[in-house]
Amino acid sequence: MPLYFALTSVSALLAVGVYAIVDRRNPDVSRNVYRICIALCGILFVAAVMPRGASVLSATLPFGLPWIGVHLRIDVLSAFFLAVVNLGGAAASAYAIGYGAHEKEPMRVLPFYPAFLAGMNMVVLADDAFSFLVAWEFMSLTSWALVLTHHHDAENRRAGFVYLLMASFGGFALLMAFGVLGGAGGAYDFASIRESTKEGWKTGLVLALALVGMGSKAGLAPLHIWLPLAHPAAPSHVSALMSGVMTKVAVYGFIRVVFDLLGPPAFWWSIEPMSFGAASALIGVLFATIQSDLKKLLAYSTIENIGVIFIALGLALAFKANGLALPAALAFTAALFHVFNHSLFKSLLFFGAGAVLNGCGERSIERLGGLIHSMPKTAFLFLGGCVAISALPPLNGFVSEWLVFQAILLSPSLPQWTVKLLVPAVGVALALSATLGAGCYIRAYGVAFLGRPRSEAARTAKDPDRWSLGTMAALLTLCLLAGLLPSLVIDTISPAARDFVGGRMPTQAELSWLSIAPVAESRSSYNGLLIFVFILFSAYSARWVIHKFGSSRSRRAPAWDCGYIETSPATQYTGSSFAQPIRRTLGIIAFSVKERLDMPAPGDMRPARLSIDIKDRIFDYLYAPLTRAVETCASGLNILSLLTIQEYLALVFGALVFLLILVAI
Amino acid sequence: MNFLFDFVAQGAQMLLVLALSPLIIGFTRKLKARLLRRKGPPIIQPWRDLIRLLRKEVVLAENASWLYRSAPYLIFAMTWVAASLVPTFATGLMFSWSADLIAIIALLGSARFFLALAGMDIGTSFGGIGSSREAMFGSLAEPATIMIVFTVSFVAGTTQLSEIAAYMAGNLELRASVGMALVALLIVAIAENGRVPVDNPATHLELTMVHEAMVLEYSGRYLALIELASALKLLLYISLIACVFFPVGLARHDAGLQAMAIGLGAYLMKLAIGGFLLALFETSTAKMRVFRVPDFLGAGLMLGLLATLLVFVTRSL
Amino acid sequence: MSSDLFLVSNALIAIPAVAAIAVALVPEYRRSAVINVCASGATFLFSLILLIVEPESGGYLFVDDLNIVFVVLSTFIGFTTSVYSASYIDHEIETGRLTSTNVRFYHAMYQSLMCAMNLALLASNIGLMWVAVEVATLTTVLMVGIYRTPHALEAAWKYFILGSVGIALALFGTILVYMAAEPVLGQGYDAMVWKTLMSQAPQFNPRMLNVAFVFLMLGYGTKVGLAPMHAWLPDAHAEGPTPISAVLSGLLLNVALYAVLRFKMLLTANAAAITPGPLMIALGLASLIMAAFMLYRRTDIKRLFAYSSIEHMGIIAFAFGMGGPLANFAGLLHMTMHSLTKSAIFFSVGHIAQAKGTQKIADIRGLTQSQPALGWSLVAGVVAIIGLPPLGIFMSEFLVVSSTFARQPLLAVPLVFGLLLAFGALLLRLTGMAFGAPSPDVGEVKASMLPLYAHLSLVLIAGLYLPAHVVTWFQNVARLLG
Amino acid sequence: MELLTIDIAHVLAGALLLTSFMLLYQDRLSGLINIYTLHAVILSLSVAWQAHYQDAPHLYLTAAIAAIFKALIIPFSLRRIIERLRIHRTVEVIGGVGITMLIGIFLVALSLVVMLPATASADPLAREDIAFALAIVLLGLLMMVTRRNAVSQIIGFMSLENGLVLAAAGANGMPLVVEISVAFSILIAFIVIGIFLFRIRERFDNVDLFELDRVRGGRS
Repeated sequence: MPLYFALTSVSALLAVGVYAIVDRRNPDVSRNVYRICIALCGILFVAAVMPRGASVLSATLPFGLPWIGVHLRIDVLSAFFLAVVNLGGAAASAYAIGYGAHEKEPMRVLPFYPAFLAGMNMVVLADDAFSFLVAWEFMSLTSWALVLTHHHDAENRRAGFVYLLMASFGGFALLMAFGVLGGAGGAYDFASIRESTKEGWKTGLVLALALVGMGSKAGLAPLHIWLPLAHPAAPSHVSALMSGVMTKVAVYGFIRVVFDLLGPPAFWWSIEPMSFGAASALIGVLFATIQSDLKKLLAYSTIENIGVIFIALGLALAFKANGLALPAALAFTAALFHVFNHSLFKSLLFFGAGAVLNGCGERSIERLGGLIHSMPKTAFLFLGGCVAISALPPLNGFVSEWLVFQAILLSPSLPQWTVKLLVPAVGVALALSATLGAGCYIRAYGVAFLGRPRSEAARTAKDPDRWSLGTMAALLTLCLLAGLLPSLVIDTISPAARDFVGGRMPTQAELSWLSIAPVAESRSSYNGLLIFVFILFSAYSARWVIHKFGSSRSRRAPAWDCGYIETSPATQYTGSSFAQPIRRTLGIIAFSVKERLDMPAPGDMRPARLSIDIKDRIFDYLYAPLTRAVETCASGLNILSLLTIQEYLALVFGALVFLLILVAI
Repeated sequence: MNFLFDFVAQGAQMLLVLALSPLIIGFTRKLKARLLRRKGPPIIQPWRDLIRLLRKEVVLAENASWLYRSAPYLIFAMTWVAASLVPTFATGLMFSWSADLIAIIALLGSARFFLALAGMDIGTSFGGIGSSREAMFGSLAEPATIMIVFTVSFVAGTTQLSEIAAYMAGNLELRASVGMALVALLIVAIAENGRVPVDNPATHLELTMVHEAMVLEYSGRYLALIELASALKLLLYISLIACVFFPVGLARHDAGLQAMAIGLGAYLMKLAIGGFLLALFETSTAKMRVFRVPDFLGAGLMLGLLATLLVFVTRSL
Repeated sequence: MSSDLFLVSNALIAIPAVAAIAVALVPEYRRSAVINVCASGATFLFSLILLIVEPESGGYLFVDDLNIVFVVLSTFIGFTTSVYSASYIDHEIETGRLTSTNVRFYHAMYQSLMCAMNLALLASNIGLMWVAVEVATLTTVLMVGIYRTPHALEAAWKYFILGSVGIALALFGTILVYMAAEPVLGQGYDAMVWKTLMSQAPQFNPRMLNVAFVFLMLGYGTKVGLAPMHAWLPDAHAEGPTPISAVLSGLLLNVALYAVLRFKMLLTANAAAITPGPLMIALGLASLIMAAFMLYRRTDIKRLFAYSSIEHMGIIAFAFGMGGPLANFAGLLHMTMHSLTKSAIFFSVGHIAQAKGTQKIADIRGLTQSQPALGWSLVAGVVAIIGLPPLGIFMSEFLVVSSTFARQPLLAVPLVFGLLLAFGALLLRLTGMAFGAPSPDVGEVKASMLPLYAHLSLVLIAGLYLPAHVVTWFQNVARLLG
Repeated sequence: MELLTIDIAHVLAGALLLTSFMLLYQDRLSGLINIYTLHAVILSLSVAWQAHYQDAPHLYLTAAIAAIFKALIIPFSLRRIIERLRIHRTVEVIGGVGITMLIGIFLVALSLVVMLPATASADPLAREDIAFALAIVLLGLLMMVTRRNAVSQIIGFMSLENGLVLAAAGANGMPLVVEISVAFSILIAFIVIGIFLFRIRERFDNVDLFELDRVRGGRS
């Protein structure tokens, strides 16, 4: 039953896209579209969470690949991801009701937006390789169109190009993976793939291909190159969808293939996801730390979080391979929990960025500042998002990271030395990325929202409309709830863990005081609610005591600042100067920085300049050579189009003679 | 009855750490002065300062925001909660299970987060300097701490401080890994509390300061809260080291008053020793350049990782 | 039964022939355009009858599942193209690029081309097929040269020389096939008729067949546009009138491919002869990768898509070379989809070139803004041709790549490499042409978008849903191809 | 008697091959046309001989077509053309005749190697015919590759088609279809070429294909 709900609403989403084209003259078409999208996402969300008669629902439609048809299926995993997708979808649509009003060319968004939602839902519902890939590529295609919304900007056009190219690269990788899985007979429905037996080399191949394919969509380093270009290019609510939701769909794909279709894992499967995950986490956070473009920064931090998720998945694989059901379940749960969390706070942050963008028409934090005064509500909500994503208690980001750490702490029970020694290293990367992430968001928030406005626009900015604020508030509330009552989330995820890694964490609801204990209370436990209450209690008691016995008087005066009198806001610490220490100490890992200081001689009146140019190593050493190679080959072969007729004849002649010789021998 | 007792014990610990933290500061100052052949202020002096600050009115910069004003309370509260979750004289207190070691570290992290933000709120260059340096130190120190947690919990098989303490007390043995972890933790503690050689709590020389730069604009009760918070942090680290590596005399939560009294005595002893060592160290070293600090902390991180790996070695042998 | 079918299939050849003469006599170009459309439409309708009636062969014509696929496809595209060409030609006359005499000649040639192609597809014996292909070549040569600009003449000349060499090679191959068959089937017609050839193939002299296949592959391969015999194709596409580009890509290449397939079947039937697969795979891959690289340096929009035609012919040849039910099915599907899509693209390209007054890619920018309908349909067409769902080509590429990778992983690698290369090139050009700040229009075009939409919607539908009997029909053909 | 017939056919085919070599060698256009005429005559003779040998009357018809069209009309009109274009005295520069000859020899060898084993079963006359025919086809192609002048390219092409006719004639009892198609195609081909030459005449000073290539003004 839920499946049919889901199907009808997906097709309804497609229909909405058509409606947008038909009704384009109507001034409030965009409101209508987004309203309907909210409703449909709502239905889909309900369909996902509504109790299902059987744990697995499936159906087959007579479309798609003729002799296979479109297989659809909802099991615990796809239900979870359906929920995530449509939660994000509904939020984005609600936000867009207000935000979309500012769109100059709405017709470049409206037809594709619902289609994009439909595509993501279809990926999660699909149960055969063909429809999975169709939905997958359809998702890429529609989001590509959305990335090109502001196509006048050459930067965005490039972003769109790189994005779709990488997407199709990943698509081909998946295609080949499914080719191996489906076999020469072409049995592409997941059911028969599950049954089929796979030899060793094939599993390795499929694993690598799946990692490449899904990773390129999720933004796993070094395939992340497109993500920081494409995500910021789109309108903010779409960026939120792409960063918060689409990457999760990719994670879903990875889980589906590796944990489900590929059969029982071997321990070495875990190595690739873990190492690439760690790399992405570090690279992502380091680049995020040096970004001055708010949306780019968020995009890079998405890469970091994806890294975290893949680390957890890798752990789950390692444990599962060794039949350690409980730790596997812990790691798996951590991964899904982080998926859920990241979809929440990344959407929230992108909405905030969108609000800033609309408020001041400015994406670079270097020209912002003091927004906490001009747009207080947004500032508060954005702060919440920052705390959540920086993995600080008592919000939700911390819980999932904490679970990952707990999983890592169980790694000594792994027999294989490679993994045993790899895990702590991964742990360092994880810890580093977490703390660097915090630093990165201190910088982002501090420069953009605190201090004094660096531009007129920042000074006169206004809070966005009620819809946008409402959406952000709702998301923040969810973050808080997930942080305070993690046990509920964990217990919802447990069935998925049971089905996919063959074990489940102890039911958290049974623990006293709503606290969570991954393994046993004697080993480790955490109680967000209690901590939260403690903090509030002590903060307020302190305040009460001080106001009662101490003074509560205060007066305003110019800032002291060690007695320096500085008038211009330009004297504030900028984003790049904030990032300097990290750039110098840790930057070397990911990028090469050149700082040039041009200091005028004494008496010379011109200002001194510090110019920094940062190079992305991965791009320089991996992608640039590739493009160069293609270019050279292209220009080399281009001679073929400039030959004379008898040279062409000579080609034919040569081919003929060659083949005749072949035949003769 | 039992419940009530636990509750009281927990409350007592909260108040205890609150009361002791300024004293440990005063104690170290006193010792340092003595080591320098000065008389030095009385041990109680920090409390006096705090109380005076609390009585003063606050001077706020013009563009200070609500964040700036609420940050001190948050920072204080978070640090206090964290500090009161570390076993001091007794393990397994009522709420000790509500946060394990990782969570405690993360709580300190949140405190740092808000402190750094508060530093940037006024929009002065010093605040920025302080915050950015704090962010960098933090991003190196916390991983090191996490590594130490790994080591300890690989050994003890838990991240609950009470359990760790119990384990350590239970089987005393010398482990290379644990030793390294201790050294790493010392390094981290020094950095996190902004002591010499990383930062000098006594100086206000602009370009060298980190912590002081962030709180430059604070005054009155806000300053008091922040000072108190940093004092609590110092205390927290000392008692953390004490309870993990020297869990001598720690009482169990159901061990009864007498055991607790012993535990308290032992705890005070440890504090005294810790303070003394700290003073000794600080007087015998000079502050290092800011950009050498990362190497210092990096050493801590490396030690932590090494310790973690060595655990396996000792395990496997 | 057989007789009326015989009548139908005759009609497929007779209608265009008569129409050709009629058009040649009618002076006024609009009327001749109308006749052109009507005749093509009628032919298409008759070809539909072939679908319904159980195919049987008689006389010099021969009908089975294989060539019905081709006949229906080519007559359909012939019909839509004639509709399109009517509006296109109007514009050409207004701008004075063509005179009405030219147009008369053009229409006559168009119909005789239709006639020749149907004959080639339906011919029951290899000699007749050869003659038909030859005629088709000559007519297209004349149409390519119709603008009489130096470029057009050069293109036509190049096409003519390379084409006739190819034809000559094909004839030699045909003779060799006869000589291989003659000892078994005795002298006379039997040794040239498909039916008997196929039935007796196992006894033929294998070495003779091998040599014959080399010649046939190269000869007809020239017309298919496989590398290294492709040189005529881009120029012919770029310099001729756009409807002809559409017909070339959509039909003529298929007809030549049909010939190749027939002889492939002949060889596969003979166990002792070489398996033709590897040769086709090699040529296919060569064309694919060569064309993919060539795409990057194109500055002329029609040449761009001409090279993409080479690329897709490469893919199709590859698929048929792989053989087996999946790959063959994929090949047929890909051929159909490519014909529809590519002609659709050329439809839009023609109007775009007329609107912007140039074929230079660099001077075509921001179409989706200045010419939304044309621009978006170009986007749709290119998205289809680079093999993105939900459009039809994705399905065939899915089947080709996945089945190949399952059987011959090493072969799939260059295939995917080429596909990606082409993807990148076309996407790059598309981004430049469809988006960004628009370049000025020289004149508005009253384009008939109907054929364009018809093709694109067919491709879309096929990408999501193939009717059951089409599938079974394709599967029969795939089985036929072995 | 039997042997004699074979020998004569053999000699004729050989002569045809030899003339192909002469075509390769000849660098003056008018001379080229003369040799082509010779080529056509020998072709018609050998076809006629085939007709006699297979006693297949329709081959006489083919021989006649060859004689009339190729030996008379085509050379005649070609001369007209080259005079009209004022290129009848031009001498082409053919790079490395020696090498071309060597390649030619190699091609003949190749065609023998390919054909003789392939046609092991067929009767001896057909075997030689087809082998020689293949050689002539290849040589014609070679000529097209080596020549730059349009007229000589056409001649190369036609010598190639002569090879085809020889092959067709050699194939025992091959139905009329083929001969007709060949003649037919040659006819049309020739007309088209004529048209083209005129068109090209309008546009260019001579028929040298380099001119055509120069047209390709930097466009691709």
